[in-house]
Amino acid sequence: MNKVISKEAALDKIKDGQTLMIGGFAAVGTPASIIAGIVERKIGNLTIIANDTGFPDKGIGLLVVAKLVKKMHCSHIGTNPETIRQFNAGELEIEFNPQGTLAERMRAGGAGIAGFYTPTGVGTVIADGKETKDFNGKTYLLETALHAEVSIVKAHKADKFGNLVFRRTAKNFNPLIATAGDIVIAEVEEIVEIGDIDPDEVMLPGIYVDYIVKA
Amino acid sequence: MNKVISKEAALDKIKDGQTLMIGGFAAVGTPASIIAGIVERKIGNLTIIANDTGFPDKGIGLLVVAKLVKKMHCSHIGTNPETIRQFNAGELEIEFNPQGTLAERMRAGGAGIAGFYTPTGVGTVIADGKETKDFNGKTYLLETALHAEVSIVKAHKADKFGNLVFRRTAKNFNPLIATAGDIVIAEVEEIVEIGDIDPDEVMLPGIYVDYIVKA
Amino acid sequence: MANSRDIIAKNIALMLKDGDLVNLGIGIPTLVSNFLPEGVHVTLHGENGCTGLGPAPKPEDADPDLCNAGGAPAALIPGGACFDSAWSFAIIRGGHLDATVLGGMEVDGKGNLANWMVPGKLVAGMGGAMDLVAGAKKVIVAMEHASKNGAPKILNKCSLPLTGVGVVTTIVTEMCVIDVSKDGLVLKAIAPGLTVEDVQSKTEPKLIVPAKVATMAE
Amino acid sequence: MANSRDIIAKNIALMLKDGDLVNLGIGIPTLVSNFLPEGVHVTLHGENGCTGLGPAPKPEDADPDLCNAGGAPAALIPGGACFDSAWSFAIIRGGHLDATVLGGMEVDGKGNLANWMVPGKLVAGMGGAMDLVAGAKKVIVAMEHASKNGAPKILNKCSLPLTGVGVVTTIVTEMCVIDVSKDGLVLKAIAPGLTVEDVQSKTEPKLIVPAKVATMAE
Repeated sequence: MNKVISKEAALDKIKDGQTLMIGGFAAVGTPASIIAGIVERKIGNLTIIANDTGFPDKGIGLLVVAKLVKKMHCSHIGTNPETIRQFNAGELEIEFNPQGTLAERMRAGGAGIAGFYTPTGVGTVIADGKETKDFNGKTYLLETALHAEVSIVKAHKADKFGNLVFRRTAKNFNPLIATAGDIVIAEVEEIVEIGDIDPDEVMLPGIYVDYIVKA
Repeated sequence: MNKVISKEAALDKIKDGQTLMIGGFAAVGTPASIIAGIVERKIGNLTIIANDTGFPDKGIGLLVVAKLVKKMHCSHIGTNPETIRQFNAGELEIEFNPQGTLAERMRAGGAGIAGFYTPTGVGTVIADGKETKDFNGKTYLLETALHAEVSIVKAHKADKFGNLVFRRTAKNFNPLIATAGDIVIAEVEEIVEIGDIDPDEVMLPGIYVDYIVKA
Repeated sequence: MANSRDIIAKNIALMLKDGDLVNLGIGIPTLVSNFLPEGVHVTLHGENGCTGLGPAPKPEDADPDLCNAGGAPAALIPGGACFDSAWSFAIIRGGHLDATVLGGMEVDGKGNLANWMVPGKLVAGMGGAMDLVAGAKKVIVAMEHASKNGAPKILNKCSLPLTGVGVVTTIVTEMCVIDVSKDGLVLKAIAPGLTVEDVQSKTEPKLIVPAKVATMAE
Repeated sequence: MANSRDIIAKNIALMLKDGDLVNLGIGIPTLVSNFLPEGVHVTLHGENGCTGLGPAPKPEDADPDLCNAGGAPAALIPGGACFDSAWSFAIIRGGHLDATVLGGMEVDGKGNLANWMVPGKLVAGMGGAMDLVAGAKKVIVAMEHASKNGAPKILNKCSLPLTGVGVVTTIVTEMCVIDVSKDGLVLKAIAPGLTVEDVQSKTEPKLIVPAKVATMAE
């Protein structure tokens, strides 16, 4: 089994109007080559689920600047003035999620958990329209799972089966989104043979990964 | 910081009547030294949360054979005839959990998630007395978090801060229970200096571990 | 002629596709990997925390830190991966398993499965079975068609405590292959030499018999 | 004399205990690690996925795969560990943080905190702040006592959208240290040279003043 394909072949999997999950935190651990390709091809009208929109010239911010994003589900846009501008101008819809809630919703989507009760956001605007429930005298908020049509992951290393290894805080949301996308594309710095990564070294089992692209 | 203590000092943390989480699957990845110590000291009247009761002569089964267990929360007892005997004779109370539900309840306990909706067990005796809720036309069961007074973990390697590395399927429930116990004791085969384990090699951050014991 | 267990395993093996992720239960399901056609490579999942299970190791090669979901010594093929139990069941519950193959005590016309408990008798616990049947894309039940005393195990309604409600996709016995549809049980294939009547006589619900019923592989 | 920001950071540093796991927000909170007393080693948590944050690296030593929660290059001390975002927030939400130190726009007498949004103006998003205040054992707000135009930031009732309800444990400003109790705000310490009246005059809710009010460290 060899899941390695070209960047162009990977870009063919991504369509106008889709919901994408993209890894990264402040552009660390973001799949830069695929993002550059999306910009080049002008694949637009996208709904993006990701922690943040990076910077105007780096990370997911490039998609925002190119006006390819219709809606963001994220926790923070403070590092990208263009996202703030588009949001304030009503050009871009944003659903803010507390960062831990966002991560947990991604994990839930991949883990077959339809919803979960978190203490985060109780009594804030985040709770508007959401159910609450008390457990042992404390109030929790019901949050639901998130899914994507395509998840685009950045990893340090992959074997050809798609077993992934991440480095440092570039891990962040990547293993989570890899579990919650119908199609999973991994952009990696290094591709090795099957068997070259010890089973205990694997941080994301290759069964989740459909396609591997060299960064 | 050095969290390494003697086995005897670790056993002093475990008291009669407590609720313990213990790692392992069919005695693989079970903290054998601590279990032997509990048997030796006859620390009894215990409630144990663990996947299974191993075998009569191996793993958590030793605690059952020594009649130190009042109640089990587990998914399977088929490998230990003495557990089955005590259960059938009404000497041992058992709450059966689907294995994935058990793992997720442990994780939830450590992650501050009060409850979650799973499709597992809907329409079975496991659903008796539990709430259900529909999401997108499918029914899910509400399961709640589990906690322990003491979690006893088996790992392959620890640094003195408690960062843990597991091997193969001996990992199983160990990282999960380490997050859900008020006191966490790790029994490990090898103890190394702080800094000897690369941050990306750590499978359980040392912040969870209170005491380290050489197996 | 092959024995019943091998016939069941072989016919299930033929249903799997190259690249599938599959969980095989204890007993007949374990045999399925012996019968995969050439060119069909499936990845085996162990619910205790691994993908890439391979043939059992020789006793002298056994790794004390590596077992299968039955607790027996196991080995991993190149490309295998290990993970914790929450992650393992996230794979199962999250719909990432293409198929789970497991034994059955009773299956009924609604696709209900009972295979974990006989009240007052067998109380081993459900282990991972309830999660597997709730999560896998295909739930294939591998079992002998009737009980030792000849009583049907494919029933109008399961009498034992259920493992899952409406979860079974396909039933494979030494007599036939049955798909569960919303209209009832559809006879897809029968063993060489048997008639539809032979199968129906050992099956409680009335089977739906399409114009063309295939012959099972021997 | 030290500036306001350093005074706030120093007085918070004195509240931390050896072995504590602490998350420090951007701004004044980041300064806290500069003032830890000798023998007090705290482990710093970065919500983007690490424990064991150390001093910022020199630009030439920066690792492109390692940043802090502000997105700036970061370094780990020996014993550091990295993990994914779900795990990172499981640490936070699960009550494993001994303290979180973060900035505040408004705090009120019920321990409510507003620090993430000014409607129509600042819409950066809450990032990890709502999780941090919901999960940490101690929520310490580090902020200047009054706004630039002298208006109180410690109010009877927050006017801005809340980050958390009843979550604040302690407020530390350049003027005082206040603990939030179920009866209201308790004045624990005041800056050298200030009187209780000085503090009260810049604070909207009536402070509870115990018999003994300590003097803040300079």
